[in-house]
Amino acid sequence: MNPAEPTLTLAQTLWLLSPELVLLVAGMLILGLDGLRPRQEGKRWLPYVTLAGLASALVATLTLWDCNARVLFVLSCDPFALAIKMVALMATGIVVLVSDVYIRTRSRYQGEFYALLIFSALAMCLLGASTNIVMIFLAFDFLSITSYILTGYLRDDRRSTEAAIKYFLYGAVLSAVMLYGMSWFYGLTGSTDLAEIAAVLRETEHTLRPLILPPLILMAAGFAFKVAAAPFHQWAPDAYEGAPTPVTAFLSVGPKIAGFALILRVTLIAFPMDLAFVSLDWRTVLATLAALTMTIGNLVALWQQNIKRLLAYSSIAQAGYILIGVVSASPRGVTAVLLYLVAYALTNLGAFAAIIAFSNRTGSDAIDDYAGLNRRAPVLALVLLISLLSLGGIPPLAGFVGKLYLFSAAMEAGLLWLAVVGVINSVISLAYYWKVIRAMYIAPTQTEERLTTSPTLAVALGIAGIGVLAIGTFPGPLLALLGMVAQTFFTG
Amino acid sequence: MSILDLAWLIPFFPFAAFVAVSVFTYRNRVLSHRLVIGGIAASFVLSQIVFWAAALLPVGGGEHAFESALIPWLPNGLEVFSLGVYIDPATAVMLFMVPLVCLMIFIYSVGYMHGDPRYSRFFAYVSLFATGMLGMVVFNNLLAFFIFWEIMGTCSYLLIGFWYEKESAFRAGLKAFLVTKVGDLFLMLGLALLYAEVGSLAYRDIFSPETLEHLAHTPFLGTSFSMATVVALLLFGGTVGKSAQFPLHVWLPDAMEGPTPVSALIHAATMVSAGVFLVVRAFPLFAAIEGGVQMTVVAAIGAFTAIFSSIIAIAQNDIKRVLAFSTISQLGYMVAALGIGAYVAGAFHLITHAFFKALLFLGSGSVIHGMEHGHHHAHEHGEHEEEGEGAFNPNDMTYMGGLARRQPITFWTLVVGGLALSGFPLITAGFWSKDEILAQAYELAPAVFWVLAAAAGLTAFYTARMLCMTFLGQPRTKAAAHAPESVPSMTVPLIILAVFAVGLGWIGIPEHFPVIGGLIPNWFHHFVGSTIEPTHAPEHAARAMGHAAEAIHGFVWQPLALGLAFALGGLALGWLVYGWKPMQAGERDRVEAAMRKVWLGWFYDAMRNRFYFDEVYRATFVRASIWLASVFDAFDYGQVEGKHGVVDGLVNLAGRVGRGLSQVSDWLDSRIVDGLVNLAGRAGRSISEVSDSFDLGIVDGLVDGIGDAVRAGGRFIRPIQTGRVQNYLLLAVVEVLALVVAFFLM
Amino acid sequence: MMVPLQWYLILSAALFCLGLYGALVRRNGIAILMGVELMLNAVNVNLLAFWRYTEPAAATGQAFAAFVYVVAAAEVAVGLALVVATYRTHGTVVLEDIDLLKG
Amino acid sequence: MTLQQILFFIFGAISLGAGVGVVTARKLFHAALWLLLAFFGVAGLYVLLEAPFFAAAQLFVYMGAIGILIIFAIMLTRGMMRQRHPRANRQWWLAGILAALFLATFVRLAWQGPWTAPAGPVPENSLGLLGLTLVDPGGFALPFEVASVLLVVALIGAVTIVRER
Repeated sequence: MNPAEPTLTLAQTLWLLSPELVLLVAGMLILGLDGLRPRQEGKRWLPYVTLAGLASALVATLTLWDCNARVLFVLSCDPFALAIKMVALMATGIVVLVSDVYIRTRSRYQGEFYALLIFSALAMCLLGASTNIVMIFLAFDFLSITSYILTGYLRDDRRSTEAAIKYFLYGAVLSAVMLYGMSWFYGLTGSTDLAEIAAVLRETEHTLRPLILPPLILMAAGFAFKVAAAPFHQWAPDAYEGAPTPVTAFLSVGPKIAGFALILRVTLIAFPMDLAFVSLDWRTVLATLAALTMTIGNLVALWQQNIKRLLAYSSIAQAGYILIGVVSASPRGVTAVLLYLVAYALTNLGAFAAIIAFSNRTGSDAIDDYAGLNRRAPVLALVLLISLLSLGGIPPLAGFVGKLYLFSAAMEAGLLWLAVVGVINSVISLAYYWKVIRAMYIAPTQTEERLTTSPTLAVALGIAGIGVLAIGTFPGPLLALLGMVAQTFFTG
Repeated sequence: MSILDLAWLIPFFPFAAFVAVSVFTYRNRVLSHRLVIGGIAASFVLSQIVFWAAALLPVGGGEHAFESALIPWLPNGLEVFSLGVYIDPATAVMLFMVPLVCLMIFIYSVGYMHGDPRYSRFFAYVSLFATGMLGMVVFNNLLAFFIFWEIMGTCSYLLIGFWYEKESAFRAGLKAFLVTKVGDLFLMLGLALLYAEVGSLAYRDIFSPETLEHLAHTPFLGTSFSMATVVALLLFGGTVGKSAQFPLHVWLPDAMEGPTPVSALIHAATMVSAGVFLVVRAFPLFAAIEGGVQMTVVAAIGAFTAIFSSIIAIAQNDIKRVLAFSTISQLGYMVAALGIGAYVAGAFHLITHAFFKALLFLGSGSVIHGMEHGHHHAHEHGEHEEEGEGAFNPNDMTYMGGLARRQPITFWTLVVGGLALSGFPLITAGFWSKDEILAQAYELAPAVFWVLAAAAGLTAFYTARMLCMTFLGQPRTKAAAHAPESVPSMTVPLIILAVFAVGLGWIGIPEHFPVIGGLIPNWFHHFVGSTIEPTHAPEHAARAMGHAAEAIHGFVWQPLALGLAFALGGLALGWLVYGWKPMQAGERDRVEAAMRKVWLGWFYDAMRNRFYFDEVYRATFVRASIWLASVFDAFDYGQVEGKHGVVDGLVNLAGRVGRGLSQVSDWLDSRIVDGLVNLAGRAGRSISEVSDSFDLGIVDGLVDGIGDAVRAGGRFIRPIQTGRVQNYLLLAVVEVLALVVAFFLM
Repeated sequence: MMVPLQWYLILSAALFCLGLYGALVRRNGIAILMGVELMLNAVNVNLLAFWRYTEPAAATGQAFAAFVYVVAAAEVAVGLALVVATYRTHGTVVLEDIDLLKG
Repeated sequence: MTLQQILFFIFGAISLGAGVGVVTARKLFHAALWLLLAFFGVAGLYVLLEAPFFAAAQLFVYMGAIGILIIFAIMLTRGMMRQRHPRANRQWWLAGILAALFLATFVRLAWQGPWTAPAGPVPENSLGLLGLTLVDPGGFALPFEVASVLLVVALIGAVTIVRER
């Protein structure tokens, strides 16, 4: 309890919570509407209601833009949190677009699916704004639980249930480990508030330093699990491969956005760099994990034949790049992380939209089956091409600008070796992205049959493709904006 | 608003043509090539206007670089830095050369690519390439430079592998892509470091005296090197890759798998010189520290590349490979010139070389085209060749001979180009540019001078050999006997380029040259020399440049005489060996015969095999990366058959890694040592067998052969990504504990 | 004299490690879940002990523990649902035999 | 040794002993019963810690709800119960070593900690304070709401996955 802060009125509080409240109402509304008409065929309106809910939440977020306040002592309503909310909401919106046909043709329970997506978005919004360990762990497990259910959503599909049970067991154990670490943290510092923890750590650094590290590592393991960073990444390829593809798209983007927001906030608020153990030990370990994550992800991706699995390893590697920015822990590092998150979300969702469009028509995820896609669906192939090249960091696409920023942030922080590892890795990654591109554009094709794309998927493909190109060729305004957002942690 | 404000349209026209062709008109061949040629013609006209405006008007005319800000692009701190046009003399002369050469080569391609099934696609690619080259030249910051540089790289890859049905072409494309990427990697690091340090990549900011001063005095991460040195060396890494300098030269000869116009345009005249242009552009940075190690490195690599590749060129029989090594060697010349501080001379040679090398390539394309037609003609008439017919190679000079009579225009234009390449005195452009480099080298760095002079002699020799083998004597095959002259769309560009190969030198005649010096002002030197204004460069850089300038104010006869002796001597010797009594069919190469007689056969083998660089790279880097990938795969690849726990997995993994390590050391013993031994010529044969057995290649290993490698990996490695979640959890606990231990130890 | 705090902490660590061991070695999915429950109980013992010994006048530790209850209940519900679903599709809940997805 | 300490040992022994039973019992059903006993032991510890609310909650939530859920699940997957499988997989000994190392780490931490004697008595209205904290805007009102949403969502999800078609 902290009575020193200015008290907000109920109306003010509700206003600051409006994005979350809108999502909550939207989720409940969808469940209700879905329940009212149980046997209606198709339920084609569901995705649009979902999108409307997400859009309202986005509008609510936008109206809050200038805020910088604490809400009910556990959340922060600052530009960083709002930016994360926007990215999360937009990413979830694209996931809704790509889910439409896929879920309609494969599951009977559509209402719950979209409601769960909305609740996931809610959990991500909360996670990105939490400033209290209790709130962090609740939002963390909230997001985990919706993710487990979504992964196992095709309950009659062997792969889907298997992916879900593995993801669940790995997640349950890791979250128990994280909680155990948090309980020690509470015991050692006597607080659950990040800012207060920082104050306590500053006062008692010498006595606490040897004690705080094991709990810290337990917590870090939980965070690393959330963003699928090596060496706590092993659940990811299995879960990504088995999950329904739109859910894979969501898993590869959503938890990473929220997870990195969480990692940044905890790192920058609770463990400020002026603490010796943070700037020495903590940074070294994070940097090592970043290098390990990139390298493992990329090298193993070289061997994959299934495109979902390939992208799973690719997204592990991408988490490694993002960690570079976290390690830098500077305004430029935070800007770079935010930029890369936006670029990565658009790029990866574009790639998954293409994969879903392909598998909706052909039922296959094998890279070999992408042969001749250029002839069968030129636009689809083009978006996938742009996405893969952007993931590989080829200019002038979004991924390139993001990488350049990350690497220069690392250099600014004196981590030249990490930047070198990053650059080498991005070259290695071209080899496996290239494998897909070659199949689409060069490999001989068995069939010339045209592939059509549903309207919702086409919209998703368009948004992603244009977004990636736009950010890559004209990143100025976005970067300026994110640069301001990054100041959240560095002023005052 | 100045006309220069419109310079951004120069790369835009080819880009518009690229979009139009690839989206709309790709089914219509004629319309496609008209659009593309129209696009480059428009760029040509506009860039001529810009060039003359820059050369004649006060704005941009040497005194001050012209810069226009177009759009806010990247924030730099809290400000936004703009993408704009940047025109200075170095840009202007590039704008004079690039669109002109592009235009000639596009016109030539209409004839050369006639009948190709992917005709429109070819034109779309070359148009995109022109966008990349021109965009790289006109914009005002290094980030745009890098983006267009990468676009060129991609086009180069696509065009080398244009006939991708041919395995060798496909591989060559990929090799070029990967090898130049190694260079780009350094370049990108350089950019990131520069950006981190300066906070901007705009030329105006990074080459300002204050910034250079700052970079020169900031030590790099506590080492004794300054930031300027490290950034310059990293940028130079990009040059080494793009301009095919030793040791990343291996991709360029293979790049000749592409269609000949592509070789002429990208791999001789324009793209490969982009690396040199990068050094010209960033010259203030290179010169920011007096006697900096970076300049020494540049000069050493350039000079070594120049001599090294001209030695290789002597032993090649493929006409395009001779030219490819010649290109590498000439690029080495330019780089060496820059390295000794003679950046005007380097830029001058860049421009003249572009013209005569494009001419030589196009001429060789005309010869090859003729040989192919002659071959078909001979077949239609049932006149079968004798043995070895299956391996007919239209590029092989030993199959040629006597073409002077069959292809007179090609012959005479090629002679002009060849003389320019050898530096034939007074009348050729190559003479003036090479002479300027030699003259300055003589003053500034005698060691470099002697290396370059020797390289000039070798150049003249292999040029004479090439011309004699191709054109003189009697036809050595039926194909050569029936080769027709090429169509006008091919020969007219040859003639135009030949005019430039002669005339262009006159704009750069040193003022103190005997007799004709001063008749025509040394316009080039005045113009380009003002790119870097002494007042804007740091003091010692200005001094270095002033020193270079002094060198040519007074005339020194020794370098001229020595250069002439080497050039004419090389030509004469070449003619004596190959032209006096032309080669007969089936005769052994005369240099080879001579060298074998004096027990130097092993050295000739090494020359012909390009000193085994490809083999050594394949046996080291490629092999190592495949091995590394398979080791890392151990952490995640699963091939579960029996019921093995992670324990077994770990134990086995240790065994595998150990075995892998021992294999590496074995292989180091057997392959590398063998390789070195072979280089010494003691076991000339075995390495090629070894390399055959290791011929996984970059392609197979990293991209194509994934399947093979997976199988090999599966045999190698026990699974860890087993599919069993409890194994994963166990590893997670291991990792947590490992981190705890690591922390406690720290 | 009261029980020293260390005793509780050590007891909770032991309980946690027992749970962890169970989660790592039991073959049945439900048994693994039981291990996780033991781990969560250990967390709560830790939290309440810390609360009692460092700030009994406040309620932070108690509230934290209450939320752990909620999350544990939610996790068990979802986990058991997934175990049952897996049993339906795979015909087994032995985790070692569920390894369709790997590599 | 005071009564409190004796009680601590009794309840501690119950929970740890039952815990060992949970991870070693051959039959799943027996493991579930051991688990209930372990919960009971922990509830006793809560009484010792003067947190009677949690002792009660332990009995109701864990032993009542979670225990029953687990037993239901065991019955739903009954096919498994009769098979004679080894209890543990092949990595058991390595897992044991790791768990022991883990234990050692945290035991060491517990010994080294700067712990002092209890900070004071638990106030009379401890339960009331907890209740207030959970709904007070200055405490954990928002997490409390989120927790309720979380429970609802988890139940909806669980039902979606297992309900009959």
